[in-house]
Amino acid sequence: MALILELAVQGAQMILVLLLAPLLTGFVRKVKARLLRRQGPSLVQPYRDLLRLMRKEVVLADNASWLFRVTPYLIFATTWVAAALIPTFATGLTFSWTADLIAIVALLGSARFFLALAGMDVGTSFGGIGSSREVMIASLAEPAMLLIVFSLALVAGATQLSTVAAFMGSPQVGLRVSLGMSLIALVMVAVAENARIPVDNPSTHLELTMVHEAMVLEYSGRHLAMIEFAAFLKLLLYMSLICCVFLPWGQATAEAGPESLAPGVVAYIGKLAVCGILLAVFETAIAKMRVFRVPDFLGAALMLALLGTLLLFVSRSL
Amino acid sequence: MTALSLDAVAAVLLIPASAAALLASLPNYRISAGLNVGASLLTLLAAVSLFVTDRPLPGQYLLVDDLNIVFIVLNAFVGFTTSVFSASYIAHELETGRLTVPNLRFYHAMYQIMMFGMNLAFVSNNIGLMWVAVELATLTTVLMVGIYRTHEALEAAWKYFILGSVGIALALFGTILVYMAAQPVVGEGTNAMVWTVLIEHAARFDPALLNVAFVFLLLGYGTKVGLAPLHAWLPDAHAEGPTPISAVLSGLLLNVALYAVLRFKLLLAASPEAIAPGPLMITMGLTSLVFAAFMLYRRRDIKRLFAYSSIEHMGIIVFAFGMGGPLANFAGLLHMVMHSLTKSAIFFTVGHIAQVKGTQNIAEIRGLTETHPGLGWALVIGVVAIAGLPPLGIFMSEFLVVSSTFARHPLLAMPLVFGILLAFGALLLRLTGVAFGEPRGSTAPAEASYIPMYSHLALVFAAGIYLPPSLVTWFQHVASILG
Amino acid sequence: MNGLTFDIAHLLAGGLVLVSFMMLYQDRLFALINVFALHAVVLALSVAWQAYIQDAHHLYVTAAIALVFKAIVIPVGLHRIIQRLGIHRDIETAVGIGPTMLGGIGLVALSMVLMLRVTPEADPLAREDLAFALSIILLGLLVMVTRRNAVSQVVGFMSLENGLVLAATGAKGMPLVVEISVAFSILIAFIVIGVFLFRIRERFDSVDVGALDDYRGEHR
Amino acid sequence: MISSAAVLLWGVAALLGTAVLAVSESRRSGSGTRLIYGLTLGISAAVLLVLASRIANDPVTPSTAALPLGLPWIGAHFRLDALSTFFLAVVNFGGAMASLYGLGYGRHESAPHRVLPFFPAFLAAMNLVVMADDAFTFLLSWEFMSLASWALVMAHHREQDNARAGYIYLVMASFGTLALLLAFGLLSGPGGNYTFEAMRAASPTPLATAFVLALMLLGAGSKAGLVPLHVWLPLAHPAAPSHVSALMSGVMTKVAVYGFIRVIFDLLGEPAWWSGVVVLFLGGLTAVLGILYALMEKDLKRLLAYSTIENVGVIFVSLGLALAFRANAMPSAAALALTAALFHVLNHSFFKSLLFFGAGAVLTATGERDMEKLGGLIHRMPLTSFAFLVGCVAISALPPFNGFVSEWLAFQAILQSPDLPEWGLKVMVPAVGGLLALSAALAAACFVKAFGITFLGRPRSAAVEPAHEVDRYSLTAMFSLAALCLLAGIVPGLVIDGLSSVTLPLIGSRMPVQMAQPWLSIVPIATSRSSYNGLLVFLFIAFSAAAAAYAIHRFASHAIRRGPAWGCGFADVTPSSQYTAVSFAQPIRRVFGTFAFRARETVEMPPPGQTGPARLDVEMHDVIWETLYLPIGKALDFATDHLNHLQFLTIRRYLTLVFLFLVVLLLVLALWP
Repeated sequence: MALILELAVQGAQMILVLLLAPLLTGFVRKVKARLLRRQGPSLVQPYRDLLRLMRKEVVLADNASWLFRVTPYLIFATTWVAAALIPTFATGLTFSWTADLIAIVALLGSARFFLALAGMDVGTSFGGIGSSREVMIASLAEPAMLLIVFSLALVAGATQLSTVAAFMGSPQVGLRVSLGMSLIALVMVAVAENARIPVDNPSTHLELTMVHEAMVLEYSGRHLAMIEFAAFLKLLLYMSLICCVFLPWGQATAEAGPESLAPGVVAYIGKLAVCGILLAVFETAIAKMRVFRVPDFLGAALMLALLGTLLLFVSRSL
Repeated sequence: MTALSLDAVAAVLLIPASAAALLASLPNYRISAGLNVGASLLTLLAAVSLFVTDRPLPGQYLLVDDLNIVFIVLNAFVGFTTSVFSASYIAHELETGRLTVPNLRFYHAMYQIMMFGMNLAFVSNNIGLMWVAVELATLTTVLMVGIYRTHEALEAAWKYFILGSVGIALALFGTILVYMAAQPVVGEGTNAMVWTVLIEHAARFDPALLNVAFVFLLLGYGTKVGLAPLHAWLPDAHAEGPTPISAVLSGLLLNVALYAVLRFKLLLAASPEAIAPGPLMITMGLTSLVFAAFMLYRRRDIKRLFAYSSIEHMGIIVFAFGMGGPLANFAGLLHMVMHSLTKSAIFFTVGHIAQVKGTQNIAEIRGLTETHPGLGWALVIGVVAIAGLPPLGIFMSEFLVVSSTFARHPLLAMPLVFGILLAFGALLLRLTGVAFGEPRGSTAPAEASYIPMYSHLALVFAAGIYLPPSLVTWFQHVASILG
Repeated sequence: MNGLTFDIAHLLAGGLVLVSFMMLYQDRLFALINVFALHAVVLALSVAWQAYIQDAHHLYVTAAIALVFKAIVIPVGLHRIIQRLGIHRDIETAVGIGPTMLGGIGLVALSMVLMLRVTPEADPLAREDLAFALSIILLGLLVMVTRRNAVSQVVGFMSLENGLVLAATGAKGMPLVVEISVAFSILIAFIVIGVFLFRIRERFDSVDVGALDDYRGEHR
Repeated sequence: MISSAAVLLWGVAALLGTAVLAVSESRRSGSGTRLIYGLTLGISAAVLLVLASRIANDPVTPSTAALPLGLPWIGAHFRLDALSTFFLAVVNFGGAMASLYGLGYGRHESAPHRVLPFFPAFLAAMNLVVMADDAFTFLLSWEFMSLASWALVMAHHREQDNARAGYIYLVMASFGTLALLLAFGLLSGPGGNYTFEAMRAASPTPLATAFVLALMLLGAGSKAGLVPLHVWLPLAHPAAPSHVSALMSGVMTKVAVYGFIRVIFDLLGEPAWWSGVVVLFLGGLTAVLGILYALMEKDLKRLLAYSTIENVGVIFVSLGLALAFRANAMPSAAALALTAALFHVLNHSFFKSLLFFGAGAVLTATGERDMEKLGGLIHRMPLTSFAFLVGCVAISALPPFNGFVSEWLAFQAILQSPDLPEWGLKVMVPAVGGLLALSAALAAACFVKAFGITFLGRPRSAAVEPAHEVDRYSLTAMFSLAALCLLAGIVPGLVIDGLSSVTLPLIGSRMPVQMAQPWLSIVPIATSRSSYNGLLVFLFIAFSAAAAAYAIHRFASHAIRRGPAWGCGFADVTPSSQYTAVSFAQPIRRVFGTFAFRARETVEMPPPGQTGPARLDVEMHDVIWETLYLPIGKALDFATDHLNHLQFLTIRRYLTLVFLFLVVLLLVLALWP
């Protein structure tokens, strides 16, 4: 019985992230439009886009290989799994011990790996641009992310997200400089990973500045749908990660039982909304930077994370 | 029984001597070449028989003990293989007209006289006699080095002769000094020059005299060992003489001189107040090693290259004996034997290579393993062996020398390792040039006798893997004698 | 032994050293050879004296060898060679005469110091002899080192051998093997050198070693 | 009952026999090749069976054997304990795979008589190194291993580069051997106790311990390719035939690691805490620099060789952690770190062999190693490219493949480090963790480049046109390796439990039993802290991908239209407009190149309106080579030039030398007290 319930909860979370992801993106877009005093597309526009793309035929480049066609599903699958493994509204899910934070980062890494390959498959210069820049950004973002993981793990004594969340929720965590640093670093990494302004502009199609869009330039129809969906999921994933680690309140715990689930969901959606608004404001406030300023941006994140970790190492010994 | 073994000793001396006389009278070079081989073989058999027959008591002039049997047998063996090699070598020299038939008559006679001299040096129990023998061997080699009568050959022989005779003189003075030191203790007359007597009473000899004597002996015989800075004659003599002589020089004559040095080292070690010979030998050894290693890099003549490598290895051997102690002495002996075998094998190979390619210039020899696999791979194995790579014999001795030295005097091991590595780099550099790469020069098939070189290399290989216990105990015993 | 015999032996040995010094400042080949002849004569005398005081008769043989070969045969032979080869008659020195002499004095001092450390119970005459012999040897080497002509080098070498003979005869009761060997080696030396001179004569215009050095095995 | 060590010795003997046989067989290229590689395959497989039985029954209790060879008064000792069993398994599995691959690949060999005799000898030597139980046997086999591999590097000796590579390789190798020789000299002491038992028993002074560590880093490090002793590796490994390159990169470097572990963890006894710092620093440096070099490389095989350097760095980082923990009496953490290192050894031997096999396949198909001339091979060699892709994913440490597991374990070990007391370690460890993460990310970038440029896109030269799929032997080898990469990734618990028998004797501790965990997940310390389940991750990905695909094909349109690629309005016809290996690496070069390679880019733009081509020049320096190795060469030249005058003195001058030497010695005597 309990097992079934847990499985149900796990399943519910997987479905939930699937459902929420486009909505979140729609919400961010809406808020941005509002901030610019535009009407903006409706909240459900992303769903419509996905469906439309599904229905369209796929135009494949002449020398696109099997890899090109498999990639969208792989990306979608890995991102989805990663997203499903993050405690969103409830901690201590059945399969939460399947992968810790490092593994989740690595999962996203494999998604990126295949996306970059797909960008190079067709053999146009734009795919190349996108892939090479993407791996450059990743080569800085991933270490930063892992250092953040280190400092979290050092505070919570675990890389297991449920444990981390539980610990961060508990009073003994207190207020720490290093945590602040890792929060900032995490936000910067999230921005870079999700190809948001100022690192990249999801809505641009100006070839020389785009990174993510350049890689998926050749995709169309259902393949593009998969990739877009993966992108939505990724945004959601990072937001829920930030929420789970830094605003861990109101999450339902395994022992709290089913009745605590509903408030958990509500709290979760609330947190997402807050983050979405913040993101929108942030993006409207600043301008996109040149591609080769990105390393400095991420380098700063890396340094912050490393500093945070070092501070922790030192403070642990005091 | 004793009579028999006396005969064995006598045979070791008489066979070469009589063969020399016979060869001098024989005009036909083919017969004399064969006779040369035969005589050397007989000498070898006689030498081996020294093992089985029990030894004669040390007389006033002759002595057979554990130490010199090793040298004698090695000497006879390499002498034999070299004679086999030279038989096939000189034939080609005649064709190319570098040598004439009378030359060969002289050559063969000298060869046997030289063997006689070296054997005599080994078995002599009398330091005066030993001196005479060493000089005899030296002078014969001088004449053989000059045999081609080219400018270079003459000049090399001249250089060898002048430096050699100075060495002669210094060694003689050293010998006289030893006599002077012995005379008050032992009393006048021949006894004061008899080795076995000397070593008994060495403790009571005048240390100051012994010190001076050792300096002169070390310089005198060290000149023939080819220790830097007394080495100058060695490279040219190796490079310009006939290759069999180069092989004998590197493989044997250096050992003869080394043997003499060792004898006197023992004498000095037996006298407590005298200076310790070790440091001096260690210094000279290291100097020769490092110096030769540096010199290897700039060589253009392949025979001169390996001549310098001989200097390097003599340096290692002298260093090992200078270090002393059972391990180092064992290593020194082993290294000496291995070096003789390997280096003579290398010279056999090089001789044929030079004949095939018509040049000794390294730059003009390329890709031997393509054009002449037999010679090329022999050279590769030989150089690999001489560079101290396993699984060949020299690796074992270098292993022992280096590790024991580092355990005892780490600072001494540094220059040793440095020199070895330096020499390795140079030899390998030349080897890659000569044995590999785009073939260059004549590709005519070589009419070479592969047996001598490959038999040597096989021995070296076997020794690198497995040393028969009897030999080991023998060497250990000798090492303990050497203190 | 009484003082007189000792003094005579001392005198002769010292004279030998003196003659070695004379060799150092010769600048003509003939003069050098003549001085060498003198050297040999003095050597013969001292050897003979040694033979007398040790009454070791075999030493007379050595004295005779020294006299005949070194004082007569070899100088004459060298004269011949010089004329035959038309070698220019003056000696090219590598180091100036003056410094050479100074060096020579230093060498003599060195050999004295070395030999005087020998424990005195060794027969004093022997010690003196050794000291002188060592200095003669070193001086001979010095001649070889500071002279450029082959002939003068040969001469220097032979004076070195003289030193050896002196030492050998000074050594009481040293068996005949030594003298023979010395004579033997000198003989060999001379023959071989002669052979070489001829071969070299065939090919070069002088026996100046410098000319040979142009035919070094490896050319720069 | 014959001891398993003795059995393995028979295997070695068989290999050597094969080598001798090969000398005659190699002339008949076709059948000879098949015979020799068949034999080596059989022998390695047999040895693997012996090892398997040993692992199954009792891997811990050592089995020894001795032969009356080698140093006479010591003899040749061989010992088979858990550690050597593990490494023997690695060696022989690599050997078996290389032989299998060689069955097909060897047929294209131009000079079989220069490969066949040395291949079995090489295998035999590596086996001997791992089994050796006394210093002499160890060093003899070690140097023999170098020698055999050198001969294989020189197989195609007509190319100048190969000759140079061989030269540098063997010089560096014997430098390393001399360093090891000195280390053993210290361990054995003046008595000359060269057996490992005696060394275990002996307790060296702290100073000696420090020296031994330094010498081992020089000796084993130079063989493993530790920066800055790595210079020979990217020259030598690619020069050999590809299956040999696979052996050298995938296995020989591991033998070097074995040597390091054997001496430092087994023979030397308690390490000082700072030894961990040194090893960590070198490892981190090696990892990052190695992968950066690889990124800048455009020769496929050299890229792989450089990535080998990176992986060696990763291994040494874990070893350094193990040392640090061991020095501070944290056995469980030390066991974790050591397990991570050994696991990575295994993984790297898998995927590096696989990748080199793939490179070899490309080489045989196109005759090109230069990626700038390749491209689009995925259409012509689909199977090879699939196997190669698996290798790339695995080596990029991406789940659910094996590469990720070992890196994950290493990170877990790093997370244990805050309890370390020393400040040096406190500062060093997180920094090294950052370096490790950086190298992992860069590795992903590097292999995106390797695969993308070689197999994807459009052909960049005519060399690709004739390319076709390789023979079945090669494919079998590649696919079995690929399968193992996945297998070790999804059931890592099996491997970890196997490794516990190795760490137990060395560290005195082990990781918790993994196979007992539910759902085959692995747990370094405790589930609450961290756990990973490759199997489930794999299943989830498979499931969700399948679900998505099903949904799509159920509900979405199936229409597909092929058309020209969209070039944003600029229809480019020439493949040369694609990104090349160099241009792909350009952004990363911009970021790291300036300090790692002193890279400088100069762009010459034609003035506006003119149609002349623009020029982009990139100038890069191999900093280590130029600052460390060139000066040595210069110094050598200088010294030899000046000493060489001594060959050209006149006789009189030589006499002067003798004379002066005599006088000096006499003076010394005169002044002697």
